[in-house]
Formats: sequence, C-alpha cells, structure tokens
Amino acid sequence: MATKDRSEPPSKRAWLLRSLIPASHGRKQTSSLVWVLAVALGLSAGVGAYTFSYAKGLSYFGTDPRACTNCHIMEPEYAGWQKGSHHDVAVCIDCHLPRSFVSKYLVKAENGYRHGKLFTTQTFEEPITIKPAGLAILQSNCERCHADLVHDILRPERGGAAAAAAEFPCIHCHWTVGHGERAGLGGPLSATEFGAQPDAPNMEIRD
Amino acid sequence: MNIAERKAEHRQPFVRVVEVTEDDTDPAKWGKNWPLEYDGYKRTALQTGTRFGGYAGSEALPPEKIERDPWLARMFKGYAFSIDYRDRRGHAFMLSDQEATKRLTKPQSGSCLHCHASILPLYRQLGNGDAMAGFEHSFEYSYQELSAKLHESGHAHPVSCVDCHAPADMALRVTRPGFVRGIQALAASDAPVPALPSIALWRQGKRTAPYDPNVDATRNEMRSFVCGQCHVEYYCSTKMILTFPWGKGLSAQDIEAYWDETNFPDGKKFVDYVHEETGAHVLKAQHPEFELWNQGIHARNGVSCADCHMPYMREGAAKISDHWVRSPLLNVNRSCQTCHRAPESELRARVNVIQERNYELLQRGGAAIVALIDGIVAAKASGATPEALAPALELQRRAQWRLDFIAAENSMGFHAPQEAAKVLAEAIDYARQGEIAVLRAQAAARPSLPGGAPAALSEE
Amino acid sequence: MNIAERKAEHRQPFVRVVEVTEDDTDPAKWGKNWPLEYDGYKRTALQTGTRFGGYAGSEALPPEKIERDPWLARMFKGYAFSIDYRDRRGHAFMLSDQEATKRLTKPQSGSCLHCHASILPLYRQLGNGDAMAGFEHSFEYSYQELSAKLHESGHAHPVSCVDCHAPADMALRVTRPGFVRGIQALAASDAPVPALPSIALWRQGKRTAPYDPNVDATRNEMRSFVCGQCHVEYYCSTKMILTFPWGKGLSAQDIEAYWDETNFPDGKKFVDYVHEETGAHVLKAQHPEFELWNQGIHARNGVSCADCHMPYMREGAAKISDHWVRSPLLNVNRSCQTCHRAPESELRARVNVIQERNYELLQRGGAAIVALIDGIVAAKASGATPEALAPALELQRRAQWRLDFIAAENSMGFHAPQEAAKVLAEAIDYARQGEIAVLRAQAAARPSLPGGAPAALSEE
Ligand code: HEC
Ligand code: HEC
Ligand code: HEC
Ligand code: HEC
Ligand code: HEC
Ligand code: HEC
Ligand code: HEC
Ligand code: HEC
Ligand code: HEC
Ligand code: HEC
Ligand code: HEC
Ligand code: HEC
Ligand code: HEC
Ligand code: HEC
Ligand SMILES: [Ca+2]
Ligand SMILES: [Ca+2]
Repeated sequence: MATKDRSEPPSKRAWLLRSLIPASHGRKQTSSLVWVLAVALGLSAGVGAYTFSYAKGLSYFGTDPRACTNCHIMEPEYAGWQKGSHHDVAVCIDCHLPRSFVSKYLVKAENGYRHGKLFTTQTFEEPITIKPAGLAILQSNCERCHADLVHDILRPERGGAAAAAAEFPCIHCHWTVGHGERAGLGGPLSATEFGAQPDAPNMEIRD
Repeated sequence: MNIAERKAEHRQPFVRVVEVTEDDTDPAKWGKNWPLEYDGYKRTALQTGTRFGGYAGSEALPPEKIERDPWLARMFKGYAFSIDYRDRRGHAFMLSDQEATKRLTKPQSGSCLHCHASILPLYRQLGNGDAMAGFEHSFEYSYQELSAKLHESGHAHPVSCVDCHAPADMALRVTRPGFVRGIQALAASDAPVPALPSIALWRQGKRTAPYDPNVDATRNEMRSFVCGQCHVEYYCSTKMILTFPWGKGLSAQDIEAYWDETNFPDGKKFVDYVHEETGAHVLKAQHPEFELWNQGIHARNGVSCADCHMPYMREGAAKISDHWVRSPLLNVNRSCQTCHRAPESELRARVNVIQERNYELLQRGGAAIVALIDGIVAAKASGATPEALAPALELQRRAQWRLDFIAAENSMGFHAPQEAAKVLAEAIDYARQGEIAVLRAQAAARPSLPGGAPAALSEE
Repeated sequence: MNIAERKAEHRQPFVRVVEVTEDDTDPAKWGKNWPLEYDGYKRTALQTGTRFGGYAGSEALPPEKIERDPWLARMFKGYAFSIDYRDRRGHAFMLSDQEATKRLTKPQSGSCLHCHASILPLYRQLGNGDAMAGFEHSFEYSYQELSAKLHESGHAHPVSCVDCHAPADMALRVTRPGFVRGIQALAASDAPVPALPSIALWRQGKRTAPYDPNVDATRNEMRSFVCGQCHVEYYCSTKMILTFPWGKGLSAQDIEAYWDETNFPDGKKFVDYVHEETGAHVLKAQHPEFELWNQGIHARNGVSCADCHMPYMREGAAKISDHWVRSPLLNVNRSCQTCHRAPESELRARVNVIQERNYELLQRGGAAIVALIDGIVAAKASGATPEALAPALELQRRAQWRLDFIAAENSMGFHAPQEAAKVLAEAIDYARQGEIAVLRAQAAARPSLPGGAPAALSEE
C-alpha cells in the first residue's frame, strides 16, 4: 500500500513542511555559512565584542531566564513564561535550545549572532515570531520531556521533530504552554511600512 | 543606535512639560507631554484606503456611496442622505467633512456636533457648568447656530485627547452624554450582554446608582466604549434629544423593536422619514460599529476596538498605543498578528473572504429592495389602495432597516460575519415578501385570481 | 494502580499480540493490540445526544427528521428521503441503520455500502484483487445483491480500523475509492483550496502522477481526509458510478455548477429526482460536512475533524486519540479547551449562538420553500403552462439545493457559520423569487395586469 512511501518523506514534503509553518514571514533560514562564521568568531562576529559583553553575553550561555531578558525585547515572553504552566518546570533554554551539548552552543552562537545583530540594527520583523528552526527545536524538547506520555502519538517514520514541527506539532493544540496567550508586539512605525502600501498614495514618509 | 543606547532609552522616565485641563481641546498642547501619541494622532490626516475601507484618493472629498450603490440613494428618497453620502476617512477630517456635506442644506440639529467636535466645553457653557444639562438643550439649536457658538468658543477641533482621556491621569473615560444615557438604558434592561461583563456585574448589585461606565467599566471595556461614543446607531434632529437606542439590546432586531415602540415628544409615532416614492414609514441606520461588534466573537473574547484600530506598538523600549486610528488592514502586523499566528497575506485573505461574502449578500439585498420599490410604485400607478399596500409598506420598513444596518456599518461584515449575513438574509426575505404582497394585493383586486388576501408577515 | 505500575504498564513498547492484515475487518482482533482505542471505538454504540446532534433516546431508531421539519418531507416529495429520514447516531449503528431504513423499499444501488461497511475486501473480490476495479462495478449491483455478498464474505462490519489505518504501521490512510477519485478531480481543477496545502503544493509540481492523498497529504490533512471518505455530498444509484462532485470546488455553488454540467452515461441531463408536486428537476444534498468545514475558519487554521471529534485523551500513562467519535459538545474540555482558554459554559454558549442563528434561518428557508411549492401547485391548478412556470421551477431547484445543503449538513452551521448563513440567504432569495415568478406568470396570463414577462433570474 502507498503507506510505504511515507517512510522516506519525499523532498517536496520537506518543502511543504516549511511552507506550512505559520507566520514564518518567509525569511531565509540562516545559512550554514553564518553558522561557521558564528562559531569561528564567536558572538563578537555578530554584534561586536562591546555589545556582546555589555549584553551580558556570558550569562547568555547560562540557564537563567533573565539572561534572555538582557534584551528588553524578550520581556513579553519572559512575563508570559512566568505566568505560563511551565515556569516551575522549564526555563527558556529547556524549550528553545537543543539538548546535545555541541548543537546547544552552535545554536546559542547562531541565535546570539542573529539576535544580537538584529537587535542592534533593529531590522527584525515584529511581532517577533518563532522561526521554523526554532519550532523544530521546540518540538524536540516537548517530545524529550513528555516522551513517555506521547509515545503512542508520535510518528517517527514521517521524519523527526522537524517534520512533526511543520506537519502536526504539539503546539498545534498546546500553543499556550510556554507563554500563555500570544505575547507579540508590533514594532514602531517605519518608513518601509508606508512604501509597502500601494493603495495609500497620499501617505507621507516619516523621517 | 547600539544596545547601550537602547537600554538607556528603556530607562527614560516620562515627564509632563505642560499641564493640561478639561478646557484644553487643542491636541498640540497635549502633544508636548505625549509626543509619540500625538505623532500618531496627526497621521489621521493622511488619506489611506483599502478595498472597502477609508479613502485614499486625491479629490477634496471622498467618493459618494450613493453613486457607487444607486440602490442606497433609492432607499433614501425623501431623506437628506439621498443628497450626499460619502465614504468616511480619518479623524482629522471629521469636523470639516461635516461642515462640507450637502446634507446640511436640509435643516439639521446641533446634535450633529456631539460626534464631530471636541464639544464638552460648549456643553458646559450651555449648561452653566453642567455638561449633561447643556447637552439636553443642544438638540434644540439648529446646526448652524450651535456650530457658530462652537467656533466662537475656540473649541472647533475634531475629536481630541480630552474626549477620551482624563487630563489628571490620562485614564480613559467617556465624555459623550449620548453614550452615557444609552449604556445606562442598556444596563437597566435585561438584554444579554455577553461582551460587556461589567454590566452583568452591575445588574447583580443593588442598583442604587445607575450604571456609570467611568466608574463601573473595566479598562478593557473602556478601550471600546471610547469608540462607542460615536460609532453607533443614533437619532439626531431638532424634534428629539440625540438618542442611542439601546433600551432593548444592541442587535438590529432589538433596536428595531426599540424604535417601533418609541414616540416623539409630541406623542406621534417615531419615524426617520417617509419614503418619497412609496410612502413607507422607514428607519435610517447609521454606522452601528459598536452594536455589530457586540454580536461578534471578537467582542465575546474581550477583543476591543483599540486592540485592532489602535494596537499597542513598540517605540524603542516603550509600549504605546498607535493613535493613528485607521483600517487594521493597513496595520496587520500590529493589529492582528499580536494574537493570530498566521502570515500577513493569510490574514488579509481571511478578511477578504469574509468581506466578499458580505458584499455579495449586500448587493443581493440591494437588488431586492429596488424590485420592491418598483413594485409598489407600479401598483400605486395601477390604483392599488393604501390599505391593500399596507403589508408591503411594513415589509419595506423591515427590509430597509436591516439592509441599511449592514450597509451603514463600516467593516463590510467583518465585525460579526455570521450575524451580518443573518441580518441580510432577513432583509432579502422581507423585501421579496413585500413584492409578493404587492402582487397579491393586485391579484386580490381581481377576484378570479388565486392568492386572495395580502400575505401575512411570516414570523421571525 | 500506583505510578510505578502505570509507567511499567506503559513502558512495554507497542507489543502486537496478534498480526493484523488488510483482510481483518473485525475490530475486536485489532483491539487485542490497541485495547485503549478499541474501548473508545466500542462506545460509539452508546446513544448520546445534544440539542442538534446525535440521538440519545431509547427507541430502536432515532426520530424522523422529516416529521420534526415537515418542510423537509415536502421538498423530498417524489424521492426516497420523503419516506424515511432520521437523525444520525454513532458509528456502531451505521450498517444496521442502513439495513433498517425504509428508503430501501425503493430500488437502491450497491454504492450505498461504500460508506456503511468495511467493504474493501469485497471490492477486491469483485475486482479480482483490484479494489478500484471492483468499486467501478459495485454501483451496478442492487443494494440487496451486494449486501448479500457482503454478509457472505464475512466482512459485514461498520467502519473498522482497517478503513482508516494501514495494518503495517497504523499510519492513517484513506481507502475509499469515491474519496480518492473526488479529491483527485479537485486537485486537477484550479478551485482555491486554502485549507488543503498539500493540494496547492501538488499543483505547483510536475503533475506526472495524479494527486494521491496517501502519499502527498500531510498528517494533519489525513486527520480530516479519513472522515471525508464518507461525510460528504454524493450521487449514488445504479444509473451512475458513486460520485463525489468536487471537480469545480467544494462550495455549495461550485458543486451546483458541477451537477448542472453533468450528464448521465445515457447522455441525459443529470438530476436526482423530479419533484412530485411541481415537476421541478431538483438536486439532493447529503451530509456535506467535509465540504462545509472546508469553507470555515477552523479548516483554514488546520484544525482537523479529529481535533474536535477524536481529541487526545490521557489514559493512564499514555495519551491516545479518543475513538469514541461523537459530538464535541459532549467532550468540550478535550475537544475545545486545549485551544480555547474559555470556560466550558462559555464555549457551549458560543456554539449555541451560532447554531440558533443558523436554525432560525433554516426555518425561514423552510417557510419560503413551502410557500413556493404551494404557489406552483396553485398555478398549475389554475392552468398555468409549463413554459410560463419554467423560471419558477428553475428557482425551486436552486433554492432547494441550497436549503438542503445546510439542512443535511450536520453541524447546524457550526463548521462554517458565515458561509452557511450566506447559502441560506441565497436559498431564501431564490424561493421568494420563485413565488414572484409564479404570480408574474399568472398576471401575464391577464394582459391588463402589470408585471409582464416571467422574472429573469437575478444573478449571483
Ligand atoms: C514550556 C516551553 C517554553 C518555555 C519554558 C519558554 N518558551 Fe518561548 N516559546 C514556547 C512556545 C510554545 C512558543 C510559540 C508560542 C506561540 O507561537 O504563540 C514560544 C515562542 C517564543 C518566542 C517567539 C514569540 C512567538 O510568539 O513566536 C520567544 C521570543 C520566546 N519564546 C522566548 C522565550 C523566553 C525568553 C523564555 C524564558 C523566559 C521562553 N521563551 C520560555 C515555549 C516555551
Ligand atoms: C541580544 C538581544 C537578545 C537576547 C539576549 C536574546 N534574544 Fe531572543 N531575540 C532577539 C531578537 C532581536 C529577536 C528577533 C529575531 C528574529 O525575528 O529573527 C529574537 C527572537 C527570539 C525567538 C524567536 C525567533 C526564532 O529565531 O525562532 C526566540 C525563540 C528567542 N528569541 C529566544 C531567546 C532565548 C531563549 C534567549 C535566552 C537564551 C534569548 N532569546 C535572548 C534578541 C535577543
Ligand atoms: C524541561 C522539560 C519540559 C519541556 C521542555 C516541556 N515540558 Fe511540558 N511539562 C513538563 C512537566 C514536568 C510538566 C508537569 C507534569 C506533567 O503534567 O507531565 C509539564 C506539563 C505539560 C502539560 C500539562 C499542563 C498544561 O499546560 O496543560 C502540557 C500540555 C505540556 N507540558 C506540553 C508541553 C509542550 C507542548 C512542550 C513543548 C512546547 C512542553 N510541554 C515542553 C516538562 C516539560
Ligand atoms: C490535536 C491536539 C493535540 C496535539 C497535537 C497534542 N496534544 Fe497534548 N493534549 C491534547 C488534549 C486534548 C489533552 C488533554 C487530555 C485529557 O485531558 O485527557 C492533552 C494532554 C497532554 C498532556 C497531559 C496534560 C495533563 O493534564 O496531564 C501533555 C503533557 C501533552 N498533552 C503533551 C503533548 C505533546 C508533548 C505533544 C506533541 C508530541 C502533544 N501534547 C500534542 C491535545 C493535543
Ligand atoms: C478584531 C479586530 C477588530 C475589532 C475588535 C474592531 N474592528 Fe473595526 N474593523 C476591523 C477590520 C478588519 C475592518 C475592515 C477594514 C477595511 O475594510 O479596510 C474594520 C473596519 C472598521 C471601520 C471602517 C474603517 C475604514 O477604514 O473605513 C470602523 C469605523 C471600525 N472598524 C470601527 C470599529 C469600532 C468602533 C470597534 C469597536 C466597537 C471596532 N471597529 C472593532 C477590525 C476590527
Ligand atoms: C467624537 C466622535 C468619535 C470618536 C470618539 C471616535 N470616532 Fe472614529 N470616526 C468619527 C468620525 C466622525 C469619523 C469619520 C470622519 C470623516 O469621514 O470625516 C470617524 C472615522 C473613523 C475611522 C475611519 C478612518 C479611515 O481612515 O477611514 C475609523 C477606523 C474609526 N473612526 C475608528 C474609531 C475608533 C477605533 C475609535 C475609538 C478608539 C473611534 N473611532 C472614536 C467619530 C469618532
Ligand atoms: C452618534 C454619533 C454621530 C452623530 C450624532 C452624527 N455623526 Fe456624522 N459620523 C459619525 C461617525 C462615527 C462617522 C464615520 C462613519 C461613517 O461615515 O459611517 C460619521 C460620518 C459623517 C460624515 C462623513 C461620511 C458621510 O456620511 O458622508 C458626514 C458628512 C457626517 N457624519 C455628517 C453628520 C451630520 C450632518 C450629522 C447630524 C445630522 C451627523 N453627522 C451626526 C458619527 C456621528
Ligand atoms: C478616540 C479616543 C482617543 C483619543 C482622541 C486619544 N486617545 Fe490616547 N488612548 C486611547 C486609547 C483607547 C488608549 C489605550 C488606553 C489603555 O489601553 O488603557 C490610549 C492611550 C494613551 C496613552 C497611554 C500610553 C499608550 O500610548 O497606550 C497616552 C499617553 C495617550 N493615549 C495620549 C493621547 C494624546 C496626547 C492624545 C491627543 C493627541 C490622545 N491620546 C487622543 C484613545 C484615545
Ligand atoms: C487581542 C486578540 C485579537 C486580535 C487583536 C485579533 N483577533 Fe481575531 N480572533 C481572536 C479570538 C480570541 C478569536 C475567536 C477564536 C478564539 O476564541 O480563539 C478570533 C477570531 C478571528 C477570526 C474567526 C472568527 C470570524 O469572525 O470569522 C478571524 C477571521 C479573525 N479573528 C481575524 C482577525 C483579524 C483580521 C484581526 C486584525 C484586524 C484580528 N483577528 C485581531 C483574537 C484576536
Ligand atoms: C472546531 C471543531 C470542529 C471541527 C474541526 C469539525 N467539527 Fe464536526 N462538529 C463540531 C461541533 C461543535 C458540532 C455540533 C455538535 C452538536 O450539535 O452536538 C459538530 C457536528 C458534527 C456532526 C454531527 C454530530 C452529531 O452528533 O450529530 C458531524 C457528523 C461532524 N461534525 C463531522 C465533522 C467532520 C467530518 C469534520 C471534518 C471534515 C468536522 N466535523 C470538523 C465541531 C467540529
Ligand atoms: C465509512 C464511512 C464513515 C467514515 C470513514 C466516518 N464516518 Fe462518521 N458516520 C458515518 C455514518 C454512516 C454515520 C451515521 C451512523 C448512523 O446514524 O447509523 C456517522 C456518524 C458520525 C457522527 C455522529 C455520531 C453521533 O453520536 O451522533 C459523527 C460525529 C461522525 N460520524 C464523525 C466522523 C469523523 C470525525 C470521522 C473521521 C475521524 C468519521 N465520522 C468517519 C460514516 C462514516
Ligand atoms: C458518501 C458516503 C455515503 C453514501 C454513499 C451513503 N451514505 Fe448513508 N450516511 C452517510 C453518512 C456520513 C451518514 C451520517 C450523517 C447523516 O446522517 O446525515 C449517513 C447516514 C445514513 C442513515 C442514517 C440517517 C438517515 O438518513 O436516516 C441511513 C439510513 C443511511 N445513511 C442510508 C444510506 C443509503 C440507503 C444509502 C444509499 C442510497 C447511503 N446511505 C449511502 C454516508 C453515506
Ligand atoms: C474513522 C477513522 C478511524 C477508525 C475507524 C479508527 N481510527 Fe484509529 N485513529 C484515527 C485517527 C484520526 C487517529 C489519529 C492519527 C494521527 O493523529 O496521526 C487515530 C489514531 C490511532 C492510533 C495511534 C495512537 C492514537 O490513539 O492516537 C491507534 C493505535 C489507533 N488509532 C487504533 C485504532 C483501532 C484499534 C481501531 C479500531 C478499533 C481504530 N483505530 C479505528 C482514525 C480512526
Ligand atoms: C486545534 C485548535 C482548535 C480546536 C481544537 C478548536 N478550535 Fe475553535 N478556533 C481555533 C482557531 C485557530 C480559530 C480561528 C481564530 C484564530 O485564528 O485564532 C477558531 C475559531 C473559533 C470560533 C470563532 C469562529 C467561528 O466559526 O465563529 C469559535 C466560536 C470556536 N473556534 C469554537 C470552538 C469550539 C466550540 C471548539 C470545540 C468543539 C473548537 N473551537 C475547537 C482553534 C481551535
Ligand atoms: Ca438611526
Ligand atoms: Ca447528492
């Protein structure tokens, strides 16, 4: 029966998985080049040694949730997490960073690089929305902690956490476990925003 | 700017550079204390538009709704709205657009200014310090008289900070007497209010004092009440005080029942106008955004007008409300994505599906109402008696009320999609039943034909 | 049982105590491997009911829909559904209820069994191993013939595990040829499918192979497709192969267009039946849950049938899908509250508001269709010609199709509230236009009267 085709997901499904991610704003995934760069030069490559240390770059390697709120931009999520159902059982990195030692620090470097750069240049899109890569990590962490309970409902033959994250993730239903209701916040009025509105010809562009 | 500066900005406390009072209707002064909000407020003078919302053109005035949809003009025959009825636009235009409308060529009341100017100081003046007393007399003035007084008084501004904020602490508050009286009548009734928890709560209390939005309402409710001061169905003329018809509830059906039982001070039965061609006694619906929103799922979930039309936004480290009140479709990332985890294109598509369905039904209703009016006119021409046509005229009243209710509402059905579609379905049913009543009346005039007595109204 | 035991009980990996194959239609055997799911499955034999859903009574058979809403029987005059048409109930009854219906007193096709029994082995038998080939002949058999073969074959079970699961790995899969052919036609069309992303993706591909749900669909889509094998509009008789009419899209309007352009194998124009009283050529709609769900906001958000009708449940230390398929209103905490953080009472109230609005419009439509049928009957009695009545009969077809579409759909509008209301609004408009056409036709017979030629259909 056709089900055998399921065992090795065709590449077009992989494409679909990505296309299904909500609110991914279609931003390109960080290239492996950036990864190498980030690892080679460390966070400083991204945000400069000054910014890095000032932004408590070192505490960024710890597990203290407040490390994340070194950036005020993370505060809504911090506040949401505190009220969420997991604040007493899981900290930020339990859900948002991979478990294995190496990949954990790779991701930290990558996040630190990207977040730091984006934060400094304020070029990220708001409301801040978890990206496909972030969702896959998240999924693997849900599965890790709840493996016993959810054993029967996982379908590894359709691909690992990345596939599940895109096709049918835990947060399809449990989207409030981390932060309760969504804590996003729209950013400041920007010039590009006006340009992006063809049906508003008389719109002025603010300096 | 680097992280250091961002942190600094984050710590910045906010300082009042000038004192503002109840008599400061000039937003520029408030803007000195709150430049970010003022900056947004000023943008309401920018012209923005969407498929169904606002107006982005370059002409001096927005296009005429009555030209785009001739069936509107046909419904309004015999009423000022058939002369001039345009698309709305930003708050900055509210006073000038009112002064420019040809509807003023017909006698209008001072009540008009209730929702188009920062009028509280003038009400206090008329009431020797008591705004409510002043309001209670304001409808007796002609529009021109009161407008003159407004300009003398120096308060001829569109809606301003002081209309929604208490100068002392910037708390939200409602200032419009029409809203206060309307919401009190609603609270006093037993109409269900699933979206207004503080009213349900007040009803459980002793009811010693009437419901007072500025005291009893939750902060979240206030984020909609400030808009409900104006974005509502009303009656406004020199014959009767400005009325928000909420004494039986907020649905189209509740409000129809309210008007049906209303009499003018002179004891005559309430009516907005007599249709020029058919003689039907009809009702006029105006922008019932607050009422329709109340029927929707967003309201039930406590999603307020401000959530979508004045969303919070990040200014550096501060979180402020975008005072550029406009279509949320121009602001999807702030207005919708804060709650909905879907791409902007998908959210636009969802709104589009809802609005197109509503638009299709609206046009279907327009065709039906025109057919009914044509039918009645033809019947009169062929000598049908008023008695024979009475059921058809009653059906025209019912049909027009419902059709106008959704046509005048400005979200093209979005604020409560299923309810809007239901109201339109009823409008279509009544309009077609009216046509049938006309044909029956004519047939009845010919005993040989079937059909017999005029059709009885089928019950809701 | 203490936690240690719980864990122990669970730790044993998915042991299979028996092997199951494509020919194991007996759920009891599968139940040995998956007792928790089997327990739920067996409960579908319990009788449960809500205001609009299911059936909780104690009589042998659920009550007659056609007695509760006589206008249904009136619409179906001349068709088997006017004899016997009842409320549905749990899956366990599907085969016995079919065998018990008096609709079988009229000749019916073997196609009926497609959705009421675990029929794949029989299809393979008919097709010498090829299920699709077997299916393609199954409609030629009378119901009684095929039913006899089914019982002989020993596979006379209601829907069983093997109908939704691959025995090898328990993956979801669709087995029903009717669904596969229907969804392939949909994929091949260019109808928008916002709720079915894998079809949109397939369309972007080379299209070398036809769309195959078992290969191309996502796991989340499969959670709805397994239901779409049966909870759909269909045509089923010995005149033509069992057809899911999706070649132009899934909306009521798309499907009407599809039937309008369909011909029987003998070349005659497609029709379900000729209305006994009026002679109108009408269409019959059956339980279009899958189609209406596709028009709704839940589908657009990827919320599947299983999410609400088979929610996960915690059983001991394991989490499984509740195989007691039933009304979610009997299971609100699991079916709704993981996604909606509102109290159960509030969620019930929301459903109630939606369903009551839909019910009100449905009854309004019932009144309109009866008035139309009465009108046509009277006109014929008074000698109106078929030509003169043609527009009225065409309008009856359109009106009935839409009214029946929402009446036959089993969520009382919940699956897509605005779309359902729109379809009903159109139904009401067409029914009333039909009445008008009749009166015009009669008037036309009397030159002296206004109205003239039969009304042209107003466009959608
Ligand atoms: C129990 C798991 C869990 C923990 C612990 C957790 N998160 Fe999350 N996080 C999530 C989930 C789930 C989402 C996706 C939420 C959504 O889409 O609404 C998310 C999303 C986010 C986002 C993106 C915003 C969005 O809505 O997509 C940020 C930023 C974030 N988390 C930061 C943090 C920080 C900082 C902490 C620690 C204070 C933290 N998270 C702790 C589960 C968690
Ligand atoms: C240097 C400032 C800074 C720090 C420190 C920081 N973040 Fe972020 N974070 C950002 C910015 C800026 C974004 C938006 C980037 C984007 O949208 O790609 C972001 C986005 C995210 C997202 C959603 C986007 C994605 O990539 O999925 C998650 C999840 C997140 N952060 C978690 C964390 C966690 C967990 C920590 C602490 C371990 C942390 N952040 C610390 C600035 C920061
Ligand atoms: C660091 C370990 C850990 C991670 C990571 C984690 N959880 Fe949990 N979770 C727990 C523990 C411990 C509990 C409380 C005990 C229990 O109910 O199992 C819990 C409780 C829950 C509950 C029940 C309480 C509620 O909020 O309804 C849900 C649902 C849940 N987790 C889902 C998730 C999802 C979804 C994710 C991923 C986004 C996740 N968990 C990530 C450890 C974790
Ligand atoms: C289709 C919706 C859905 C998806 C997807 C889903 N869950 Fe659940 N989950 C539920 C429901 C419903 C319950 C409540 C079960 C009950 O009350 O018996 C639940 C319960 C739980 C619980 C137990 C909560 C408690 O009260 O003890 C945990 C933990 C959990 N889920 C984790 C997960 C994880 C991890 C995943 C992904 C592998 C996941 N869920 C995927 C719907 C879902
Ligand atoms: C959930 C979001 C939401 C809420 C809550 C909401 N609206 Fe809207 N509103 C919309 C959308 C979307 C439109 C359609 C805009 C368009 O067509 O461009 C709209 C349209 C309007 C318009 C016409 C806008 C224009 O540009 O012409 C007005 C006026 C309006 N709403 C007022 C209100 C008021 C008053 C309330 C509260 C009583 C309210 N809205 C609540 C989303 C919302
Ligand atoms: C004092 C009366 C008043 C109040 C209070 C008020 N409005 Fe308005 N609003 C108006 C008038 C009048 C217009 C039309 C102006 C014109 O067309 O010249 C308008 C126009 C609008 C428009 C259309 C803007 C556009 O660009 O098309 C929106 C949206 C709107 N209002 C929403 C709101 C919301 C949300 C609130 C509360 C936060 C609110 N209004 C409060 C009177 C008011
Ligand atoms: C209860 C509040 C209220 C009252 C009273 C009121 N308006 Fe308005 N008016 C509004 C709102 C809100 C809008 C914007 C929404 C719309 O255009 O439908 C508006 C829009 C308008 C517009 C621009 C769109 C159009 O209709 O052409 C004109 C002109 C106008 N009003 C004139 C008047 C006049 C004249 C009167 C008195 C007869 C009056 N208004 C009374 C609230 C009010
Ligand atoms: C039509 C109503 C309306 C008008 C007019 C208005 N505001 Fe507001 N304002 C609001 C609402 C709604 C909020 C959100 C309050 C809340 O969430 O409690 C708000 C919030 C604020 C806040 C609190 C911080 C923030 O941004 O959320 C400030 C300060 C403020 N407004 C200043 C002003 C100034 C200055 C003006 C005049 C230039 C003004 N407002 C005009 C409705 C209005
Ligand atoms: C503050 C939160 C919030 C905001 C802001 C918001 N929504 Fe919603 N929306 C909801 C909730 C809650 C529901 C009801 C479903 C539920 O209970 O989860 C909903 C339902 C909907 C629905 C389905 C119901 C319907 O009426 O068809 C649509 C479509 C929708 N929202 C679109 C939008 C759009 C577009 C915007 C922006 C203009 C918006 N929403 C802004 C919270 C929000
Ligand atoms: C978001 C939740 C949700 C989704 C998704 C959903 N349904 Fe329903 N369904 C309901 C509700 C609520 C009812 C009304 C139940 C009642 O009236 O008791 C219902 C009613 C039904 C009924 C009648 C139930 C009865 O007891 O008589 C059937 C059959 C049905 N749905 C099938 C489906 C199918 C097939 C799908 C997918 C194509 C689907 N549903 C998707 C919530 C849902
Ligand atoms: C093989 C055909 C078939 C499949 C597959 C199928 N159903 Fe059904 N379903 C039926 C029939 C037939 C009935 C009516 C049984 C009766 O009334 O005797 C029914 C009844 C129901 C009911 C009403 C139950 C009640 O208690 O009133 C619900 C709800 C329902 N199905 C939902 C679903 C969902 C959800 C799925 C997919 C997970 C599904 N069905 C799959 C044929 C099917
Ligand atoms: C495409 C799938 C499908 C086909 C073909 C089908 N049914 Fe059904 N049948 C269903 C579903 C789903 C239900 C449950 C929903 C409902 O009752 O509306 C149902 C319900 C029923 C019921 C119980 C409710 C009622 O209508 O009284 C009977 C009896 C029945 N079918 C008989 C038949 C007969 C006889 C045929 C052949 C002419 C047939 N079915 C063909 C899917 C199908
Ligand atoms: C009408 C369709 C249908 C029938 C019949 C059916 N199932 Fe399922 N089953 C489902 C769906 C839907 C899921 C969820 C699968 C997913 O999420 O990937 C499921 C999941 C499962 C799972 C995976 C674990 C879980 O509970 O989620 C098992 C095991 C299972 N079913 C066993 C059975 C057995 C045994 C029978 C027969 C007694 C049966 N099923 C009959 C639709 C069905
Ligand atoms: C897996 C998640 C999920 C489940 C399960 C679910 N919903 Fe929803 N519901 C949504 C989403 C998503 C929306 C659309 C609004 C949005 O985008 O947030 C929505 C919208 C709604 C709306 C407003 C739209 C409308 O059609 O009026 C209602 C009411 C609603 N849901 C009720 C229910 C009920 C009742 C149930 C259970 C029978 C249920 N939902 C189950 C996710 C879910
Ligand atoms: Ca009015
Ligand atoms: Ca059919």
